Amino acid sequence: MSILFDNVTARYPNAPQDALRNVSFALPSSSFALLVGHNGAGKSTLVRLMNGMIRPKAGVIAVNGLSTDGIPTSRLAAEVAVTFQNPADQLFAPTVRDEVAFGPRNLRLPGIDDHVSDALALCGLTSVADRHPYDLSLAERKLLTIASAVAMQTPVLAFDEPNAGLSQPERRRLHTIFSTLKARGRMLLVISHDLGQFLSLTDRIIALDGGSLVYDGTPSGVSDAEKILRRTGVRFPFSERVVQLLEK
Amino acid sequence: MIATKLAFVLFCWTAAFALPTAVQVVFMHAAFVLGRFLPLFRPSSAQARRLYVRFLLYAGLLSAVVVILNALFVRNGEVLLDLGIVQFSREGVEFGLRVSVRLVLMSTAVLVFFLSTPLRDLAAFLDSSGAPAVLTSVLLLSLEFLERLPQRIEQIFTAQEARGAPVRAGFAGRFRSLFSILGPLIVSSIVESVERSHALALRGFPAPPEHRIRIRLPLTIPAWSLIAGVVAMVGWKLWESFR
Amino acid sequence: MPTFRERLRLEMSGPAIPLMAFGVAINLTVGQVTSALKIPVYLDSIGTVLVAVLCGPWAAALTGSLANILASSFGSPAMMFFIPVVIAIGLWTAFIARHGWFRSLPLVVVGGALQGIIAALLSAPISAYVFGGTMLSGTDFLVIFFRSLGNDVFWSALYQGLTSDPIDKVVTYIIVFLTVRRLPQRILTRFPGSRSLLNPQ
Amino acid sequence: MIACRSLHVAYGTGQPDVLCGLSFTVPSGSICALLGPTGAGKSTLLHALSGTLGMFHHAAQCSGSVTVNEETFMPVPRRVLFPAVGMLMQEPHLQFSGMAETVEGELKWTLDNLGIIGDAAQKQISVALDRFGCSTLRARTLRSLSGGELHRIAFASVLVARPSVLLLDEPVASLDQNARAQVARLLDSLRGDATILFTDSDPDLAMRLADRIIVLDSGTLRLDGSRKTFLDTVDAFGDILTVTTWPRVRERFAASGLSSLTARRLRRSLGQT
Repeated sequence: MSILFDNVTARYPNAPQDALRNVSFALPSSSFALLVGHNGAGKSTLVRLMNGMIRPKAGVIAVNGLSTDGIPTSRLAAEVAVTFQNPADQLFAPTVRDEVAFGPRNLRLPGIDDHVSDALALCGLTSVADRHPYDLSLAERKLLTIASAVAMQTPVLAFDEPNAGLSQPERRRLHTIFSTLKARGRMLLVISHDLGQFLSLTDRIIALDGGSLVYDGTPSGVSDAEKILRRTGVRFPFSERVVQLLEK
Repeated sequence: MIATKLAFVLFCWTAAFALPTAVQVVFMHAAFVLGRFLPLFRPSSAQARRLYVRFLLYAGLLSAVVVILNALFVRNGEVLLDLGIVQFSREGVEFGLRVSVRLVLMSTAVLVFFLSTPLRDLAAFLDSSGAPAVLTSVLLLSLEFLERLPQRIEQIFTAQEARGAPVRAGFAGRFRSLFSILGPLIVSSIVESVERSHALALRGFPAPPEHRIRIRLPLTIPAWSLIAGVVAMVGWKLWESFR
Repeated sequence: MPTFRERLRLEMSGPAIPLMAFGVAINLTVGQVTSALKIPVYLDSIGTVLVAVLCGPWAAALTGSLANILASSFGSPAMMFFIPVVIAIGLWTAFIARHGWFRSLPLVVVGGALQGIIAALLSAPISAYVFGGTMLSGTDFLVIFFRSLGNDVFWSALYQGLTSDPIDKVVTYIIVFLTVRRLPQRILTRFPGSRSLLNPQ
Repeated sequence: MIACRSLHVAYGTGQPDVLCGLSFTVPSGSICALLGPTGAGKSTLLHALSGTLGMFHHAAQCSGSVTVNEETFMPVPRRVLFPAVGMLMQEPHLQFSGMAETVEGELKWTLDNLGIIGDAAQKQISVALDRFGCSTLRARTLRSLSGGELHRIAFASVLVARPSVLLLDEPVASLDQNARAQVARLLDSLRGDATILFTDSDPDLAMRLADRIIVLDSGTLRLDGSRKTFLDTVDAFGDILTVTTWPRVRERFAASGLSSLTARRLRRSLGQT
């Protein structure tokens, strides 16, 4: 199993209640899971638990069979690459290529140049490889943060709202990136409300509400669980909604 | 009101250099008393009061250390106390006392001013008394960014550590990751400054001079008397040095 | 030749005002980074240096002074006394940046070291005669060490400054240099101080 | 009213044209949507119209002309056209001056730059706050406001200067469902008062609200027409716009085999979204 959560509870220091309460699920490799829930439902807590940024109050988390207990984040980064929403929080290298090479250099991966070129090609950034990251548009900078995670060759990749602020051409590229990664056997966990964009890729939907797991199933089960999912703010693709309405 | 407090700080700073130590001790206690009881000077928030108490401890400790250090290391002059291996000289003690009293008087005056004057009121005072728009806008924007940057730094740490930055490794690793943390902070500040200059210009900032109609605030009597005191002290000091 | 007022107005226009405010905020919060990374440097003039390189001398002097004033309002009034030092940092950095020293790493390192010496020369009398040689901070041990060798308070404070300030300033200069040198033209040209950065190495 | 005549813009000599000879007119009081993918030149056009391009980008190479409120600039305005033109930035932290702590302080800051102070300012602030239904928030600090409230105050702080032209840079880009509905209501309430031009990469808001729709792709106009013409030809833009509406519904409707369909039910379902 690429990711295993076994009855995990987590609480931030001096927080009134648990951010996550006995959550259990397992996600296999070469799969794509969509993590949904309103702000504060515990989505980012779950992601931070995966790479050891936060330590659980109770329960066990295993990434690629390796328990995260006691392992520093910089070591877990070889198993789980996490990409956050705001590119400005991580871009600092003088060129796009150096930026993508930052992760692999920290992990001391062999054959860094190949990984970097492969990641740049996958994300369509080869033509701008030697430009400064801030020469790129915001959408391209988001793809750059994805490329720098891909280059780390980690079995598990987590993305926080990867398609926020992207327009149609970039969304299509994001779709090819994710389907290629999935085909390569990676496990992808994506936080997003946009079911429509990722529907064809999604194997599992995990819905959180108030820190507890309210739905863990395949997308086809979505229509009967609509009331639960609607509470978590999932934005159904327009055409799905109309079709469901017509079929009722 | 704020003008009076500014005049008070100026008065104390001049006294710290112009007047003999004994007189300075009197003003020092005056500054403490004002800070405690006069509503104008009372700390403006619980947090400010805590800072005031913490400062008093710091000032006391610092004065003691200064006096002892100088007493120890100033060799010449009459020896007040001889503990065999360590001697305390009179001149050292006097120098220590003079320095620490001046330090505490000047610091207390500054602290009493700031702890009783919220910075946004200070900015409003500067603005209404015709200070250049650059000064007040940079001060106000600094307060805004001071609130936002600590959280930004947290996010940058999280993002870079998630990419394997050795922030908790040995000294070499931590030193190397210093740039991977400060880099995004500085670059994003530069880029945001450019974006903000657009946003501010689109809402008419900086306003043309004719739009900055300002009324001059009349200085109150206490402010005038303090300034008169400053002039008197400077005059006395100059007269004394020429004699 | 533009008058002093015009040069001042140009130096503090457009993106300079937000950058100065960022400079002040970075000066006061960079300690959070160096303490989290447990690295014994203050880097508390990094904002001043950044503004000096991108905007100009007086913008940098204002950034440094305002940072010290805000620091004293947050409970360490001692910072008020070091305003002359931060003004010197701003003026010196802008001076060498204007002469293209921020275009190559060796010049930046030398500039940083010289800045450290200037800062030490200026802060020595202040810490000696205003603070009696001690600041109740890490650097006190150096002062006590030098005094035990028989130096008086001024020379001890100076020696302490000469050992710790240059390192702090060189690291500060290098970080600003690495961040600024390859910025895209469309961003750099928006800042008054960028002319000296733009001509090729 | 906003108009361009064969407007060319490049970010420096020898650089490729970001805008390649645009000509269009947005009649006064109408709501116009400027649609197109990232890099189509949407924000460059907004910069050109608002005056920030001419004011800040000295190296930019422009030709043609821009007309704002009957005043024509060749090629682009050299300074910001405040207060005639107001612009709402996309990023939330740029929508506020950063120099005011309270709602009233933020609106007063805009008027202060206009030299309007005292009672005149207070009255104008009350009008603006009432207009967006947030007079009760007047004394509140900005930090204490919710996302929706902040958004309404951002609108109010631009419209307090009573601009006759309002430009909005991707106003609904990263908003959730009910925040998007609120923006639609706010824009709708301004119809007729100001000439409104907003950019978006998703046609959803434009199809519900815009009198005119302009589609921009790599700096050239692919459509400049009414909402109806856009709806009829929307299939043609599938490559550059996130088209989630008509064609996909028609295709799914055909696939699901349901024949009779009451128009009212479908319109209600469209209206709901």
